[in-house]
Parts: sequence; C-alpha cells; structure tokens
Amino acid sequence: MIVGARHAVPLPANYSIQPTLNHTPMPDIVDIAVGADNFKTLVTAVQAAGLVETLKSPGPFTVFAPTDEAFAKLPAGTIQTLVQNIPQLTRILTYHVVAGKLTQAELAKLGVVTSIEGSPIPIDTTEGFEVKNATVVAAEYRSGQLA
Amino acid sequence: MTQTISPPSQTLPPSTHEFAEIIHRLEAGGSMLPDTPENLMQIIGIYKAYAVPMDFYWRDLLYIAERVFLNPLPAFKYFLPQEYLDLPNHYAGDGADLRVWRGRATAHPELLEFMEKGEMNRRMPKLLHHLWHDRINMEFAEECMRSMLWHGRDMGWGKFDAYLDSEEYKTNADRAIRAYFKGNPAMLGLYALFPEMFLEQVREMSYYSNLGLFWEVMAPVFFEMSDRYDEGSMTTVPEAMDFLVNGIFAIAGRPIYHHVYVGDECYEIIPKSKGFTWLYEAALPYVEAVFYRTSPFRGTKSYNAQAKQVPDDQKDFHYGILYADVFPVGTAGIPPTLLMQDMLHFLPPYLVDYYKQRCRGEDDMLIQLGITFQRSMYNVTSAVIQALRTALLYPLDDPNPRHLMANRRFFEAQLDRFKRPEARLRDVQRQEYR
Amino acid sequence: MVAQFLAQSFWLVPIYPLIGVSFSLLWSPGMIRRTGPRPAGYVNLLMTFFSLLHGLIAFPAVWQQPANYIEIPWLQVAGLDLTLSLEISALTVGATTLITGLNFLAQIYAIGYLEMDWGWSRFFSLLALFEAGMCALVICNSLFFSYILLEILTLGTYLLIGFWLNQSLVVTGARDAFLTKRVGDLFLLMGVLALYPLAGTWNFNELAAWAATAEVSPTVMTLIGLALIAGPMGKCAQFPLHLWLDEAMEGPIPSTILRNSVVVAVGAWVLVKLEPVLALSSVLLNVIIAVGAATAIGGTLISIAQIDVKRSLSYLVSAYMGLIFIAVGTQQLEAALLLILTHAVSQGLLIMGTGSIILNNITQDLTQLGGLWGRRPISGLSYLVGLAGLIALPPLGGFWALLKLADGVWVSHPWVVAILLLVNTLAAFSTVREFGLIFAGSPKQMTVRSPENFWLITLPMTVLVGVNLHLPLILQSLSLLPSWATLNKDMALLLFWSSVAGCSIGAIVYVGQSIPKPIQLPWKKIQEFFAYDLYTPNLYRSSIVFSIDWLSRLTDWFDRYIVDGVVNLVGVAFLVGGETLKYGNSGQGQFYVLTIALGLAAMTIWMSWSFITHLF
Amino acid sequence: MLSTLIWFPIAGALAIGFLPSLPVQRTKLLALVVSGITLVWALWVTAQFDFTNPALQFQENLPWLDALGLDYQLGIDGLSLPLLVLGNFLTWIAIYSSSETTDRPRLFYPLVLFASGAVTGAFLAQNLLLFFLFYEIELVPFYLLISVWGGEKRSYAAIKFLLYTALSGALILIAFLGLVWLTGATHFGYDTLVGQTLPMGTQIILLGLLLVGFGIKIPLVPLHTWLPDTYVAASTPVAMLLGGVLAKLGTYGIFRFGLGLFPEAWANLAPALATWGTVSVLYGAIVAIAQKDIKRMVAYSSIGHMGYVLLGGAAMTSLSLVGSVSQMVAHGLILALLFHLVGVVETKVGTRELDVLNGLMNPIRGLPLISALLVLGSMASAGIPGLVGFVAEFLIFQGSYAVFPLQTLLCVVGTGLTAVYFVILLNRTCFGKLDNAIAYFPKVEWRDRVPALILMALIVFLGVQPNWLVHWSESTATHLIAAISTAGDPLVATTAVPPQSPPTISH
Repeated sequence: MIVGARHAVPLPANYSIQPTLNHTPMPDIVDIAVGADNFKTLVTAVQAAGLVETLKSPGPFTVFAPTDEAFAKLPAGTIQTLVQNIPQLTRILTYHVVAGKLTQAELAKLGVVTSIEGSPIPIDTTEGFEVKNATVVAAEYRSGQLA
Repeated sequence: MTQTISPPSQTLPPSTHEFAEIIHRLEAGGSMLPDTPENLMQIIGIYKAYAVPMDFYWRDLLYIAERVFLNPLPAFKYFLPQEYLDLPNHYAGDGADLRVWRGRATAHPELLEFMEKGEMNRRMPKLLHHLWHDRINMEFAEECMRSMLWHGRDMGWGKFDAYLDSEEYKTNADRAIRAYFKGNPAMLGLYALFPEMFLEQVREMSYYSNLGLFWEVMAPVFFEMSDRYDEGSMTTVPEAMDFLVNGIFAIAGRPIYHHVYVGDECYEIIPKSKGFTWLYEAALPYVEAVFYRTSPFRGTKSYNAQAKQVPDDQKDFHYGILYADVFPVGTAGIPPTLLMQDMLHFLPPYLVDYYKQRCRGEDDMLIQLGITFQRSMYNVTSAVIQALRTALLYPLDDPNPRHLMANRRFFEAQLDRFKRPEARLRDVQRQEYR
Repeated sequence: MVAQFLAQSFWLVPIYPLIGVSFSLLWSPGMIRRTGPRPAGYVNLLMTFFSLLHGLIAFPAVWQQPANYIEIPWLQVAGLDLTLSLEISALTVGATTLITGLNFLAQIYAIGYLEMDWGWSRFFSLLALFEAGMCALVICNSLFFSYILLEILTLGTYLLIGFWLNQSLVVTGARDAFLTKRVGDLFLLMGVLALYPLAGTWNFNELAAWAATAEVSPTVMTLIGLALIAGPMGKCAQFPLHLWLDEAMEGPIPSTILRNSVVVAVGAWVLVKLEPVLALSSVLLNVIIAVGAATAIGGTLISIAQIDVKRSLSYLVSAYMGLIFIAVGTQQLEAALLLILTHAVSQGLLIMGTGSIILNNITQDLTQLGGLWGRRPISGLSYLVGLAGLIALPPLGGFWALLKLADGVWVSHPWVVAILLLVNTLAAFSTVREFGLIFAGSPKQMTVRSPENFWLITLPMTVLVGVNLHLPLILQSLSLLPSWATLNKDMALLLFWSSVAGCSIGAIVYVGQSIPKPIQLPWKKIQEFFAYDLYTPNLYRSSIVFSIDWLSRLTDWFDRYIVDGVVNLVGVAFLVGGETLKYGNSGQGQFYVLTIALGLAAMTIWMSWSFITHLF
Repeated sequence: MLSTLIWFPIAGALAIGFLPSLPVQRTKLLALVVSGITLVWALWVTAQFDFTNPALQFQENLPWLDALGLDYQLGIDGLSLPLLVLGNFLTWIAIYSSSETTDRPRLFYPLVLFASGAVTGAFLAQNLLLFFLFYEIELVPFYLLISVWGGEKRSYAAIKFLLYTALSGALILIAFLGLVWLTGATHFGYDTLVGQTLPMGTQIILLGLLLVGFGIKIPLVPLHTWLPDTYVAASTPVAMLLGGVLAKLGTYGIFRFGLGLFPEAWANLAPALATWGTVSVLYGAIVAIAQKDIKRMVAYSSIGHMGYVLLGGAAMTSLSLVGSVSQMVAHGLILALLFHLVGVVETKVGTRELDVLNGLMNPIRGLPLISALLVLGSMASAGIPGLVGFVAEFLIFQGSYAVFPLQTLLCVVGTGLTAVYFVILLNRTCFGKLDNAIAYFPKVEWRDRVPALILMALIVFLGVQPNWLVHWSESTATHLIAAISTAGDPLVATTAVPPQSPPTISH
C-alpha cells in the first residue's frame, strides 16, 4: 500500500523531531509505483538505494510514498546529495515503509506505527489524515495479489 | 526600521510572546534579524569574510583528522600541505557533487594570497608568518570542535557520539592506531598501557573530521551568497535566509565519516556506510554546541567551584555567539577574538567603509564586525529554525489554523531560549547596536 | 672561561626578561593590530631561555666558591648611601635557575593553555616582570632593595591576578591580594626604617655580622622583628594574611604555576635572609613557629574541605610555607631552603596536572569530576609524581626536605616533629583525596569526553615530571643529601609511615568507591568552617573592612558638615551674606575680585609712585 | 636673568590678550610657545645653577620703595629652583592639555600665563613684601580661571577659594608686618630678617600666623575645605596648576619663612607640626576612601600627600628636608598626571562617578592607555617603588623616623590607606566590564595622551634614577639644617640618621 503525501523531506527517522513524508498505503509496491504516474522520483530513489529487492520480497508492506510533487518542493540538489549517501537514503526510504497491510482506518486506530527502519511514525486523524506532519493526499493504491 | 508584521493569516490571534513581533516575522517567512538593507549588507559582507578563513579551517581540520592524526608533537599541524589546499570542495567547482558555489573548488584565492603575504604584505617563509602571528587562527576552529566533543553526549542529536563508544568504532580505531604507530615501540607500548587515552584522542579526531566536513559545505554556501549579493540577485534578509534553508535541505544527506590515511592506506574509522548525515550529525550539533552552548569565557566568568558561576549541567550552558557579549572582544580571555581577527583580513571593501564611518572607525573594527557577525548568526539560526519547522511541522501558508498554531508553538518554543537576559536577540533588533 | 664571565655578569639575569617586556609593549592596545599578539609570548619565552641558560652555564663557576658581591650605587643624598648590593653565589645562582626554569616551563604551558586568549602581551610581560623581580630579589643582598622588589611584585600581583579584568571576582581578588600584600609590605617598611638606626646597614651579610654581636633590647627587637616578618607573612599567605591566595586562584593556570611554586616563596626567602636578625629575639622565633604551625595545620585542614581543584592546592601552598616558617623559627635554614626547592617543583607539577584537566573538562568542581584515569594518564601520572614529591615519600625531594627539618628540630623542639608528622599526613590525605575525586570513579557529565591535551601542555608537564624524579639525584650530586651513615632512620621511618597513613586513608575514602560521595561529616558546622576558609572573609568584612568603611564615612560626614560647615558659618558671620557662599553668585564674586584687583593696583601705583618719580 | 622668568610670561599674556583675535588652536599654540620659552629659560637657569652652593644665586636687587622697605629682590636657591622648574613645566603641560574648544581663549591663556608669572615671582622674591604682592596677585587670575571656566558650582568654589586665600594672605601680611615691626627692622629684605632674635613667645605667635596662613594654601586639615570644592570645580588644566603648583607655594612659604625665619620657634613646635602633618595625611586618606567622585578623591589625596611635606620639615634633618622638597616635586608631577587623566576620563566618558564608571581598560572600546597610565599614576601616588612618589616619601620617612618615630610610622600607615582608595578607584574605573549601554566613547587623541606620557616618563625616570630629583635641594637643605643646629638646639639631628644614637622607642 502506498500513501501519497504533499511534501517530502529526506530527513532521518531517529529524532524526536523529524522530517516529514507523505504517503499512501498500498500493496505490491514497486510495480504499482512504477505503474503510477506520480512516483517517478521515489522509484528512482528506491532503485538507487537498491531497495527494489527488499520491497519485492514477501510482504505485505505499507509504504507512505512521497509524490513527485512533494519531491519537487525540495531544494535543488537534495536528492542528488542523498543519492551520494546510500546508507542514509536507505534509511529514509525504509522509514516510509511499515510492515503489514494497513488501511487508513487501521492506521487511525493504531495512532503510531513502527517503520521497518525502526523508528515510530505518529499518525494523526483528528483532522484529515496526517502521517507525522504530512497530509495524505492520494487514495490508496492496492496491489492486486497482495491486497 | 522594523515595520510591524501582522500574522500571515487572520485566523490566528496575535502572539502574546515576549518576542511576538519576531514570531510574526518568522511566521511571515522572515528572519529573526530585521529585514533592512543595512542588515543585509552587513551579514552578507561578514559571510564572505567568514567563508575565507573557513575555507582554511575545513581543509586543516580534515588534514589533522586524516593525516596528522595521533602525532604526539604536531608542531606543524597548521601548515597545510599543497595537497589539502588543492583538495576539491565537494560543493564548488566544475567537478562538484552539487555545485553550490560557482567559484573554484580549490582554496580561495584571497586565502592563498593571505597565506603567502599575510597582513605584513611580505613574502616570507611560512614559519615566520606563523611566528609573527600573521596567520589564520586555527585555534578557533579547534575550540569549536572541542565544544562539539565536550557537549556531544549531552545534546542528544544523532547517533554519531554514541557510535564513538561502540565496539565497532573501537576496533576500527585500534586498527588505525596500530598502523599509525607501526615501527614505534615506544608509542605502541604506551598504547598497550593506556589504550583508553589513545581511543579518546581518536574520538577527538573524529570530531575534527566531523566539523571539517560540516564547514566544507558552509564555505561555498557563503561564497555563493556573497556573489549573488554582489550581482544584485539577493536583495533582502529573508532571501538570504531562504538560501540558507535551501542549502541546509540540499546538503542534509551528505555523509559524515572519518578516514585516516597512513601512507597510502586508508583506514575507515567511521565509514561512510554508517550513513551519518550532515544535518543531524554535524550541522545541528554544531549549532547547538557553538551557537548556543560552548562554555563561559574564562575572562568573564569565575570557574571557582564555590562561586557557582558555571552551571552544574551542560544543558544550562548558554555562552555561544547568540548570547556572547561582543564588547570585550580584544581583551584577555575572550576566545571569539580569534575569529574576529581572522575575518578582519577578508572584509569586503563596502563593509570596511561602513565601519570606518561608525564608532571609532578603524580602531574598533574588531568589535563592530563582531556584532555584525552576531547579527549574521541570528540569521543563520533563523534558517535552522525555519528548516526544522519545514521538516517537522507545516508550511507557512498552510490553510489549516491548527497547523499554523503548531508552527507558532514551535517558534515560541525556539524563541523561549532567547528569553535569558544575556541573549542578544533584543539587541540585534536595533541598528544602533554596533 | 665562559662560565666565569657569565658569573661576573650575572646581574644581567633580571635584565633579560625586562628586554622581553619592552618588546611586548609593541602589542599593547592600539599598536600592532593587524596581526596577533603571539610574538609577545615567543619573545618572552626566548628571553627566559637566555636567563635560564645564563644561570646553568654560570653555575659551575660559582659552585663551592665564596660569594661574590657586586655593588651598584643608586642614591647618595644627605648622608644616606643607598647602594644596591648583589650576591653572586651558588645559592643565589641556583635559586634564579629554579625561577627561570619554572617560568620557562610555565610559559610553554601558557602558550598552550592560553592559545585562545588575546591578552598575550600583558600576560607574558607580567610573567617576565615576576621573573625579573624574583631573580633580582634572590641575588639582592640588601633588605632595602628587597623591600623595593617585594613592593613591585605586589603591584605585579595586582596586575597579574587582574589579567582577566572583565570578570568581577578577578577584580576583587586582585584588590584583596594587593591590599593584603601591601599591608605586609608596609609593616616590612616600618621594620626596615627601624632597623637602620640600630644596625647602620641594610645589607644582609652585614646585618648578620651585626646581629652576631649586637646588644639590643629584646623588646625593641621583637617589635621590629614583628614588623619585618609581616612582609613575608603576606607574601607567603600565612594566617591571618592568607586569604588573597585563595582569591588569586581566579587567575589563569600558567600564572598559578609560577605563583604557587615560586612567587609565594619569595617571602620565605627574605625570611631566611633575615633569620640572623630575627634570632635576636627568642619571642619572635616562637611567634614565627606559631604562625607557621597554625598555617600548616589550618591550611591542610582547609585544603581537605575544599571542593575547588585549584583552591585545594592553594591552601597546601600556605601550609607548606607554614612549614618553612617553622624551619626558620627553629633556625633550620638549610631545611627551609630545601623545602622551598622541593615544594616549588612538586607544587608546580600538581598545578600543571590539574590545570590540564580543568582546561578541557571546563569545571573546577571536584564533585563534578571523576573517572579520568584511563583517558588522562599523563595528567594523572604528573599529579601522582607531584604528590609524591610534595609529601615525605622517599626517595623523592619532599622526603629529604622534611627529614632534614625533622632531624634538625628533634632535639631542640621535639613537639615540632609531631606537627610535621600531622601536617604531612594531612597533606598526603588532601592530595590523594583530590586525586581520587578527579581520576577515580566513573565519568560524570562533564568528564564524558576528555582527551589528553596537546603537546604544548603535556610536554612541560612531562619535563617537570622528569625534574621531580631526578631531584634526589641532583641533590645527591650537590651533596645535599645525608649519607646513609648520618641518616636518622627512625625519623625517616616515622615520616614515611605518616605519608603512607595519609595516602592510604585518602585512597580508601576517595579512590575506593565504597564510600558514597560527597562526604558529609556528622559535624556539618566544622566541615563548613573549613570549607569556607575558617570564615576569614566574613571576619575581615565585619572587622577591618567594616571599620575602615565606617571610619571613612564618618570622617567624610565630619568633613562635610562639621569642618566645612563651621568654616562656612564663620564666613557667613564675618565676611559675606550667607546666600553668597551658599548659592554662589558670580556677579558678587566678580565684585570682590574687582575690589582686590583695584586695591592691589592702587597700592602698586601708590608704592611705585615715588619709584617712578625717582626715575625721572 | 630671573626677572625674565616672571615678566616674559606676563608680557606674553598681555600680547595674546591684546593681539587681534585668533582661532583657539592658534592662541593655544602661541601660549605654548610663550610658556615653552619660559620653561627653556628656567632650564637654562638650572643649567647655570651651582648645585653645591647652598646660598642664593642669580640675585637681582632693584631699589623700589625704600620708605616701605620694599625692594625688588630676587634670588634662587635649592629650595625654590625645583619648584620654579616644576611650575613652569606644569604650566606648559596644562596649556598643552587644555581643550581645543576653550571658550574665550584670549582671556583664558593670558590668565594662565599671568598666573604662572606671578607664582614664579613668589618663588623668586627675596623680599617679604614683594613675596606678598606676588602671592596676592596670583589670586586674581586663578579666581577668574575657576569662576569662568569651571564646572558646576564654579562660582561657589571660586568665592570659597578667594575668601580662604585672601584670609591666608592677610595672616601672612600680619605676620610679616609684625616681624618687621617687632624686630625694629626697616626693611622687608629676607636677608636682613634672617637670624632675628625675638623672644620665643613672640616668635611662636608670628610663626603660628604664618603656619595658619600658609596652612590654608597647602592646605592642612582643618583649613582644607576650600580645596575639594575648588579642585573639582576647576577645569583640568586649572586643577593641574592649582594642585601641582599653587599648593607648593604654601609649603614653600612655610619652609622659607616659617622654618627659615623662626628656626627656634619651629624647633619648639616641631612635634606639634609633625603630628599636624600626620593628622593631615591620615585625614586626607580616610576621607578620600569615602568619595564617590574620582576627581574629589584625587583632591583629597592631595591633602594627604602634603602632610608628608610638613612631617619632613618638622623633623628638620637634611634628609627629611630633601625628602620634603622632593615630595613637593613628586606630588606636583603625580597630581598633575592624575588630574589630567581624570579630565580625559570625564571628557570621554562623560562622568566622574565611581558607581557609573567601569571597565575602561577594555582595549578596543575603552581607554586602555589612559587606564594603564591611571594605574601607574595611582601607584606612584600610593608610593610604590620604582616611581617618583616612593623616593620622596622614603627619604621623608627615613629622615624623620629617628626624630618622630610614631608620627613616621603613622604616615606609613597613611600610604597604606592611600593604596586602599586608589585600588578602589582603579577597580571601579579601569577594571571590570565595560557597560555596553555607554560603551561608545569618542576616540582618545594623541593630544590627550602626550601630556600624560610626558609626565609618566618623568615619574618613572625620577623614580628609577632619583639622583636627578634629590640633588637640587641637597646642599641648601644641609646648609639650612646646619645653620639651625649650630644655634645649638639639641632636638635637631644633623645627619640623616645617627647610627649609634639611641632611637626614641628603645626602652
């Protein structure tokens, strides 16, 4: 599951104060993302980090996926710098991934989930649907076989 | 001078914070420093004057961390070899990873000229320039490094400091130490006796590397700002701040590592694969340790344990440039004098003219530029605060009032740190503070 | 040949540092601005090196030679002949070498320690001033000129403690040091004035000769002697003039190295020189012993109660100076000189070791330090060697000095030996306590990261470690150690066991971790009594400071309202209307002047009239 | 030769006053030249002076009013020469240090020159009445200098000054007239009156009149209350002249006419005089401690320091007398330096309040050189060796101890108290942290520094090499004492310290 989000900042996860990401839960992730129009940057990043295999492995996963629009808001060079620090890129990307298939309702009930990177991700649904401080903008994309 | 800025959105009532005006300015996308042409001219000029010695600092810090390493008598550690002067900056020049500055990647020409001729404007052997104290005060850079090292554990940023205590780190360091002292039974014997002493030295070296990698980024950022100001494409203080915010984001992910070279062999004490990043492992600790905390200048506070002038907890240390009193600069016991002196050599002409017409002109330029530096660092801190806000909270133009309120809480919490009487935030609001 | 020449030109030794000072002036505010002040430090270091070299080369030429005197006339007026007499002997040359050597190391240390400081020119000039003053004092053979030099050093103390002048406690510390020492100096001046009519000379060697045969009323001699010892008491921070040394700890560590090792000892040096005169009154000798004993015991006890690294050591300085007072009081001059030497080198090392810790752990609070042994072994070992050299722990220097003293007084003043043993035990305990609090235990917040400092700090430290370790050999080669046959073995054992006792109790309490810290004695009052320096600051504030303040205010009030008031009243009554004087009306004032001027003019014309007519 | 010293500055004063108006700087320059030439002339006189000859030299004698016994008699000896040179030197320094923006320069500078000429006249006069004339005339310019160019409360201060010194003059005149009348002399010439043989009671009364008269001028406690007000109200150059030169007229008079004309009465009164001096020393120092205004503090320090001079005179040994003359010079230099520095601090910082001043040692925003000189100047005043104050005080102490041990030791205590208030002054003004709110003082110009540097150089030089200070008066002092002691007064010691004579405190 992939959740599209409005803005993206490639900041790591291990801080009390933390970067934002935006997301959309969804199933077979890589394929769906490749298929969708607005995750091109994400896909490039995942490929650069060598995470394709991980995400293709038996899941299920929920991914809070930043949209291209979100990436585009980042200052020029951000991605370029990140691609030069693969371990960090990996950490950031895996921060956006939660094990298990979680729907919006389930997420709302949980309040906080743990990313496969290891850090907690707070979920807030008091107004709209916010994962960390990012607003979820897109519907859920589900993968047929994993959903 | 400062026009009252109303909150950007009518949805929020005005702040009741002591620094409400500044908070409203931040909410409108401004800086803690008022947006005046005079402020802009001053801070850009000082960024440039700061960047030149910084170009030396980062090179030398890396040189010490990578090459000088554990030399017990490093008498010549400030004598940069050509190799490090030519070391291409990763963020300038044609081969840059990300070209922040359009200038060259090797050492800045003004720096090279200064190293060659000095203030005395005479070509002399390096050693004489050094002995005549006609040189960059590298001691200042080391002091910043020590401040990061000493506050490291307590600050809670990142995992860098914790990594220094891991077994993995110790193993890496051990390999490097043994390689470095190969064929030196005396030092190896000492190492066998007091391994912890050597390890602690290596930890310090890791911080050398950390700060060097941090400043490697900042120098081109400042150079670029100066160039843009000169060509007229940077016209307000918020623009200058935004440039810094963007820079912070762009470079945030740059790896922080520590490599040591013994001969041609490279020993990775902190490998890049640990994934330590510039923003969290270098920039934020640097801001906290140097801008906010450091330690009280020995010339201004008593260290007498019974006098209790030095706080018991490291978190209560507030002696950084945002709090420091610049007026005693030039007196005994005031470490920032070293930096001020370094910047004095590289002031752009417009700033020299500006100072000449004020206060005691050339006579007290050291203090005048120190206060300008303080202003400029309030702008940098504003950039950090805005960057954190972007990262952790919501856009300034977010339509949701709850989000805006969260932003305000954040700004208020940040500005609470400047409620201390010694904070200079109030002063930098006034142009007459110089 | 060269040695001979250098011995004859030994008066140059105090001149070198003064040359350094004059160079340093180039870096005064407003002079050299575009480049930094560090050359001032290098120049002074070089000059000290010359002094040191001069002394080292000249030493063989004076060794086992009779003292050589150089007379330099200074002022001859109305029957008073003030000639500066210098004594060049093995003792004085050796003492200057100690001073220049320690200053040399302290300056290297300072280059490291003060690398972030901008006040180099002032700092190194003042160190040089001290070096010059102390060297001059050591070779000076005249009480009068010794007084002059002590006064100049008092001024130097004021300026050196006031080095970090932005800091409020520095400022009060400098003030108190200056005034305390000045009080001592002025009493000394009274003694100097009073001694001359009796002895007819101020030269130490002549004074000694005079004292050998003099017949003076013991009462007079006691009074004069009391005045004479007040100067050394101030310099040596003896009770009750000890407070300034505590406050002087506000100054930077490199100056503390010099101060705690040799500067305080100049008082003791003058005392040793004066001993023949002082010995004319047995009461006086007992006073000296009493002052020394009180300071030695009180100082060590206060030291144990301090939580500040530097202050704990500074009270030990007072205590050891107290031992030297005891030595002079019991006329054990050789022991006194030996004690000055061993104390200087070991105390210097203790300060260097702790200074190195303070520099990068920021805090000076013993309760905030701990767990540094593994990471700071160089500082730790330096401290241990300094500790061993200070107390009576064979085979290092302190042992031999204390042994000599104990041996010497055993017959005449057996109870002094008891004091010695007590002080030695307490000093051992205090130093081990400080060691334990700094180096043992587990790291605290401020000691989490603590790398050993760089070479400019560790190098002088290790050199001084070497000096301390070799001191017995040096003493041996100068035949200053007793042979095995003449060794008082019982006394040696007593001293040894007292050190062991102090060290082991200290180690059990402070190095071992079984007793929780901080230690609270059941008698809190007593603990605080020592922790706050016997409440001496309060005592001073409520007595001397209070009374002078009160007296000056009262006199000022008296001056304003009584003296001036009466005068104004008289003026009102006799001369002018009260309004004039009170509010001052310039119109009326000018009227008076005009009157005077006209009157004078008229008088002049009248008087000159006949003269003028006479002319024509 | 000597007349030039009096009349050249007065002529210069007239010239400046009546010449067409010039800009202030030019007027100042002109005054500097006039005073400079006078100073050079005085130095030339010094060069010609025979230091081994105790008698009056370069005497000038013009008959004037025989009927009154007033002749124009001038002469100079080891007592007046140092004061003469000091006076001319300080006049030059005072003019140099005057503000470039002085109001009414065509009146100010002539008055200073006129005052200088008159004071010189008083130092040179060898006729009692002539002395009195100069002594009175000098009042007029000083009065005007205080009342026109002074600070706040200047008219009050000027009138107080005027009344006090007029009274002083009156008492002196009475004493002089009484002396001539009682001895039956017909002439006021100093040489004719020396060696009078009046009854002791009469002598003591006359001497008493002189002591009170000159005591006002010096001033001695309790005749001093005009001084703090006057010194504080006077502008810096005038204060330098008042303290540096005019006060010396009092001590000079007391020695020349008190000790010189009434040696026996003086010897009888000596213990009281020594005690009086001691009281002045302690009183001045103690009151100074309580002051909150640095100029007032320096003014009180002056009272204290003049007490030493009286002690030295009372002891009547040649050493103490040499010490007293040296102290007059030393004190003149030190006080002028201190007033100058305080003046610079006041103009730059805008206050003299101890509670406001702080941290002037700040090397960039403060007044570092001025502060450094203030430290040295204060220390010189507190009698730290190596500076001129110590030499003078030590000679007085050494010369007086054998005669008045108790008073001498109390005076030593006085130097301790001096250190107390000067340390208070230094700690509050120079040390500490500069207050950021006020730390925008104007630059210190070389014009402000040069006078202080010259004075400091002299203070250090004479402190290190005091031979240049003490030998001026040595032979005159020795001769004076010898002349008295041959009169057979047992109280008087001839040598500095008789090594074997039992000191008074034994047994």
